[in-house]
Amino acid sequence: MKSLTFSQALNTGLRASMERDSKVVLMGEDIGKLGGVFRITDGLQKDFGQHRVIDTPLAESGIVGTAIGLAFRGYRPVVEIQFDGFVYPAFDQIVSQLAKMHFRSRGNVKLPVTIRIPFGGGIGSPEHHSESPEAYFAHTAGLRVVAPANPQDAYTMLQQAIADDDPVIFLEPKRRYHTRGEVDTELIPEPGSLYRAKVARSGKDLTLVAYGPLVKTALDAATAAEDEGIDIEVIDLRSLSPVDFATLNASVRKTGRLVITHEASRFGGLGAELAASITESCFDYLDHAPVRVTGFDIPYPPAKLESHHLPDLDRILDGVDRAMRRGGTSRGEEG
Amino acid sequence: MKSLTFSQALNTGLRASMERDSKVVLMGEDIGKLGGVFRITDGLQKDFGQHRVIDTPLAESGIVGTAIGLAFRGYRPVVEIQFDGFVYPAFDQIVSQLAKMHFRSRGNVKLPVTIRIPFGGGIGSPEHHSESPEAYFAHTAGLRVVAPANPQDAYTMLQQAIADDDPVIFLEPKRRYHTRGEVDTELIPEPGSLYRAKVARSGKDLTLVAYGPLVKTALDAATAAEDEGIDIEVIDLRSLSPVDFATLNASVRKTGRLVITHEASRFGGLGAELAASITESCFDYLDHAPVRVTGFDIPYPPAKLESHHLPDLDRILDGVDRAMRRGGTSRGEEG
Amino acid sequence: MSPTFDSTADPGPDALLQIVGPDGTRHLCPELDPWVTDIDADALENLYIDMVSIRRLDAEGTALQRQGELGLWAPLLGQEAAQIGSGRALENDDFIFPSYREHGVAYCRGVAPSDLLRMWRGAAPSGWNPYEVNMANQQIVIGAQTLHAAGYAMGLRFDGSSAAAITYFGDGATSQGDVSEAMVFAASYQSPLVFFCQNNQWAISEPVARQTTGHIADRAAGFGLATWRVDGNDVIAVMAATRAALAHVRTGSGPAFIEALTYRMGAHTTADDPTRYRDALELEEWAAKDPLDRVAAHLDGLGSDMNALKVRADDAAEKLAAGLREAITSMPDPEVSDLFAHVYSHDHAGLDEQRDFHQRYLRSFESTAEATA
Amino acid sequence: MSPTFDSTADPGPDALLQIVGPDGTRHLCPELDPWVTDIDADALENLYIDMVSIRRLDAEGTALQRQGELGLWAPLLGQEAAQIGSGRALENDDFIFPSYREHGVAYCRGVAPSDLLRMWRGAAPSGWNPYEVNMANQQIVIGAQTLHAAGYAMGLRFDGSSAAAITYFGDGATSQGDVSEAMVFAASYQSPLVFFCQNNQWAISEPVARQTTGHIADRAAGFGLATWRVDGNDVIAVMAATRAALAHVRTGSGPAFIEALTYRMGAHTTADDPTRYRDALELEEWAAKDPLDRVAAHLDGLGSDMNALKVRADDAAEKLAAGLREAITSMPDPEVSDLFAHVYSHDHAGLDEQRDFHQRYLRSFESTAEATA
Ligand SMILES: Cc1ncc(C[n+]2csc(CCOP(=O)(O)OP(=O)(O)O)c2C)c(N)n1
Ligand SMILES: Cc1ncc(C[n+]2csc(CCOP(=O)(O)OP(=O)(O)O)c2C)c(N)n1
Ligand SMILES: [Mg+2]
Ligand SMILES: [Mg+2]
Repeated sequence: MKSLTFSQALNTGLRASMERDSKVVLMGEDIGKLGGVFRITDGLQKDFGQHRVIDTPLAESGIVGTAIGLAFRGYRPVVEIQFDGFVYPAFDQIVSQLAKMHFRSRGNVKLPVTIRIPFGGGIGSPEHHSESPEAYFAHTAGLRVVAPANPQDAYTMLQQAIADDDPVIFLEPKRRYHTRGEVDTELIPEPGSLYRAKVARSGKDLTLVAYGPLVKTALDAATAAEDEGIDIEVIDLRSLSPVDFATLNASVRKTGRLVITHEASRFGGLGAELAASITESCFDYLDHAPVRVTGFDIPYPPAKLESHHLPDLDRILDGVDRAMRRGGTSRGEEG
Repeated sequence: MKSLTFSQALNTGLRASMERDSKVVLMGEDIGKLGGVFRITDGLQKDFGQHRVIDTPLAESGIVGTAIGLAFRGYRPVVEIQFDGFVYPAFDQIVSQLAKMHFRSRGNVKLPVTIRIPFGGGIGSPEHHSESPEAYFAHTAGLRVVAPANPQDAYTMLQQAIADDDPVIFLEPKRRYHTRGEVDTELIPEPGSLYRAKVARSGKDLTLVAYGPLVKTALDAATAAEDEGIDIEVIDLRSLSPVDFATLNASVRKTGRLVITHEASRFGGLGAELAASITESCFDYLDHAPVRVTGFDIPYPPAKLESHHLPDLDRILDGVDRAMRRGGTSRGEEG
Repeated sequence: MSPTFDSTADPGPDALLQIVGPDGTRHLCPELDPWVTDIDADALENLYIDMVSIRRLDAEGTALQRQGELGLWAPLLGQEAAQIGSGRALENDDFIFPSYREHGVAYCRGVAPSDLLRMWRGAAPSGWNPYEVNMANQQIVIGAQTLHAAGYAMGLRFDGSSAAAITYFGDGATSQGDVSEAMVFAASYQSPLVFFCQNNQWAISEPVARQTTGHIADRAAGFGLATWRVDGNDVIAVMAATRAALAHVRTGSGPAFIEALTYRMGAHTTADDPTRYRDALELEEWAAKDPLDRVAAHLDGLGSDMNALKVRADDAAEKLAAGLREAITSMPDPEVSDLFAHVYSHDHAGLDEQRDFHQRYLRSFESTAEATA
Repeated sequence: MSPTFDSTADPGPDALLQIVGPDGTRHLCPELDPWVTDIDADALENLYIDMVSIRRLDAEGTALQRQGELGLWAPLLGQEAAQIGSGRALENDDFIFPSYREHGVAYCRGVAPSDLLRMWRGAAPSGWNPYEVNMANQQIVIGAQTLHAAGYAMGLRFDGSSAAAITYFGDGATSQGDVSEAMVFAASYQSPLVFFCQNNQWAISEPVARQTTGHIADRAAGFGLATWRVDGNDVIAVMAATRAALAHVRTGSGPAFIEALTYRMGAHTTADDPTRYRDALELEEWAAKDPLDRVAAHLDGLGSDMNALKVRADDAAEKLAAGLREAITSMPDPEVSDLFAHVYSHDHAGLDEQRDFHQRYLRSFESTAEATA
């Protein structure tokens, strides 16, 4: 066990993957000497050389498109997108190429490309630096999408994502980069465990689902709710495509109540899919409609307003109150 | 009243908008002499000239980006994307620029750009010609998204979209282009009606929501269900952002049952949002969880398989049976 | 005072490399001649047979579409020299990233007829196994494949391989950001990649002047690429330029760009009607520059037995066409299960559940059918 | 045998247009001199004051960030001549599409200090009203603004306007597909647009050699643009080139491109640490080419009263800096309601409901507070 920050865990995971498989190459803007703007690739170019840690021209479509070509040639590229808001120029290559090549080639071409995206807000940045684009990718067939929430998962899941033969969008909750945690670098994860959710705290009254940056917030909310006598089960989703509905459904059948939280806009966000699917599977067990506590349907706001946009402990508890039919902010129509 | 095909209605609508406002310009690949690959702009370049109907270089990001610049200068560009699958190279310009400029400029810059996208499948085309990308846009704050389902709406809604000061993604169900219908070209639509859903058929047992290409299929399914004694209310959603939840909720409160159908992939599709939102508003009225009948979570399949992928009358009725608790295909976990 | 946009044609063949002119005359071309010293009459006869064959292949594609056997077809008529000249210049381990119109290049690679037609029939998203023929599947998104080629070529360089990559695309494609970015990446890493632009003068209804005011090859030069601007209807010149470009990139001197001036004699696809946007005169002009006729005229001049050659060529072409027809009649329709196959390379809980659900759904019809039987 | 990628610097200042050298000597420059015959000592003094002012503005930005008043700042240090030379060459009705570093250009436009800082403070997504200053808001997505400029310039042409558009971007931006597409569109419609590339040698930690193997200006020439490659630390040369380019585009001769060679003397932003990736020697070299020093030396040679000038310049700069500080201290924080304002220009049922919901949510705290009070 080592005590590592989230970013150190990623760096260590990258190093382990690169040592294990010489076909693993890293690509991105400023990932070489600089070590990336978040220093996730710190020291790796020095140790593995310029052809394993590849500084690229400033063009995201180019980065993803050439990563596809490298994968075609047998490489296993790990792409860093500098910030979430800069992934969109690569959207076509991700959605029409990366996601579809295996299907197009009838299984002949595998594209084991991992796209690392520091995502989400809370760091006081200007426009385009705090986006939560997960719904776009999760809706895209052919991609897998995961988001670790703690250093151990950062370390383990990143290596699993790199080892996966399918393209994986790997979302890193950037505001948790400095979080420290115990990491077992010897841990050999179970096969398939990359795509399983984890019960981060068990409880019996209500299921609270979060992923990435909000898992910590959700756990804090659960602790706060305890004082009010509400026993919350917190689920760290971990995988956004596929979603581990078996774990979610089991929890909701036990608790009968569901709150989902994410930073991304509510309308058409992942929360909608979770709510809709779980409702379909667990309708007769539900005591209340699933409640979503999310970012608003607005462009990510300026730094001085982001605390209002991001779900926090109070807003999650407000959602919990609604789900428990103990008050909470009334919905317009009824209220 | 005139009898027009869906595509003629669009053409007539474009012409009317161009006559009304000299700032309306059309942009796109092959929209001039050729009149577009679907002939929607047929004859317009001849009548309005090359600076009103602008053939563009082959670059979608360029088309949308320059449309933004033209709008900056006071124009009202109407962009044609040749096929749904070719909108992704423009994704960054749409999501980070078009959608956010009004917010970014604190209301100073309006971008009345309409992006016309022939969307959906059913025409036997190869890859990238049959996509349903609406969820990506509906999830994007700052955009409005609409989809007409019949010639009258094609004619009216297109003019309303062009007249709107916000950017509008205008989705045209390409497999309905040849559908003929009565169009009242004198009709003066109510303000705000662009964003209202329509009860296309009223009924009391179940609410069936569709949009674009599947409205016709939904109406056929309702007719078929009548024989089995099920009285279905069909709602043509028309606007995908904003969604007219007032109309939807009223219907579901009456019927207690909801089936949603779309061609797009199910996971994270618009159906998830409809199901989740309506469940939240109408939980106590629902006799069964909302049911979704959608395309699978796969890349759009080759022509010879598309009939299996696209929701048809039988698959919708299967969903209806499930919602009515009268059978239908069992969900895995229960069955 | 509305501005007009002249769609004047490409500035013309200045500095255009040519070896055999439209009338079959062989010209001296110091820049290219050294690359084709081995192309004697025999070799040229084979190139001729290739060109006749793919012209026949193309006609069969159009015919099969008319007969309803194919959903769509993108004719290569007029571009035979560009495709055979380049295709035959490649080594087996050179890897090709094509667009959708390179049936002739696929033919050079020995792609099976059924694999070639699979996509056009609507039976599969695409055809062959890229690794069996060292050629990626058809690419429909304009320009996207050029970046894959740039990445593959980076890999070749990392591997110290002597192979090269080549990517095909059209004049219209040069406007796409991806194509510019591919040049940036290829130049930045000095990768062994040949960009092969078939400038067939049109992107559906848009003349090349809509995409560029100058020569396409000049644009590539601005990105630091070695460039060749060649008569794309001259099979020897195309072969020479491709060999020269391949040799250039193999030495590690950075990527190369070939602009092959040719003409799309047919429709954009079988769904297109070019009479709506282009002049019959233009077609005639280009017909006079036909890539096959000039080789025939040249071989005739060299004393080849043209009757015998034409018989051989027609035989080869007919055999190819018969193979295509046979491939179509014997091609099984895809299975419903193909919908769910290969979306992922291994299990995906969400999709697996949908697949099972759909199987149960389909079985419910069987049982209904049984019940009512 | 792993290949290495040399990050050798830009090939150097061959064919670089210059009027005043680093030591203040005035050179003959037949290509540019005719464009700046009006720039006498008085005019040059004003340019000097401008440059001193924006250097001060920039220092104040960095200081305010260090003091926690700004969330971030992107220094322009070293790029004063590029921004003042071009900014002062523009007519009022020319429209500017900048990136995020053009504080100097915004200063030329008279953007209010509060509006300039608003975004950097995190108080608003951006600052000013573009129509009041004929300058679009800061653009963060690299290269995206160049397409807006291309579209705006199309509109200028349609309108028969004599105004031009100008867009600013960096050396790194030239790799983005959007920038290439902007050149395609501007050339295709022969639009009155000047592309102004501040090649400051670095894109964060990437040297310009990662983006291109040749001169950036040459790339633009390949797209058919008229190009100028100018010493970007020479304010008169930059002004001359910008005037020449503007004159060119105003005549309807198509778009123009200026590559201004300069250097980012500071960090990429206040969040960056350039010592991790670049050599102190390089910085020294460029310090010797300082844009302000050479004007001072030149004016001194012309007999200007340098002490008086420096006092005037410092006064102006100090006033500007005081204005910035005052703007910060008096800038109100945004209101929660600003979250929902301007997402759309009129009602949107979904968002309106969320706004109302959030208001009710916030009010619930008030009542709780009251209840416990
Ligand atoms: C990104 C994208 N946009 C639009 C299209 C539609 N489209 C198919 S082919 C074509 C023209 C291509 O022209 P060119 O690159 O010259 O190739 P050619 O067809 O002449 O071989 C267009 C616009 C597409 N396939 N992909
Ligand atoms: C599309 C996109 N990708 C990445 C970034 C992150 N980023 C911000 S500035 C920058 C470097 C820009 O370099 P250059 O264009 O030379 O401009 P300079 O900062 O030197 O003025 C990068 C990579 C971005 N803002 N947008
Ligand atoms: Mg073409
Ligand atoms: Mg720079």
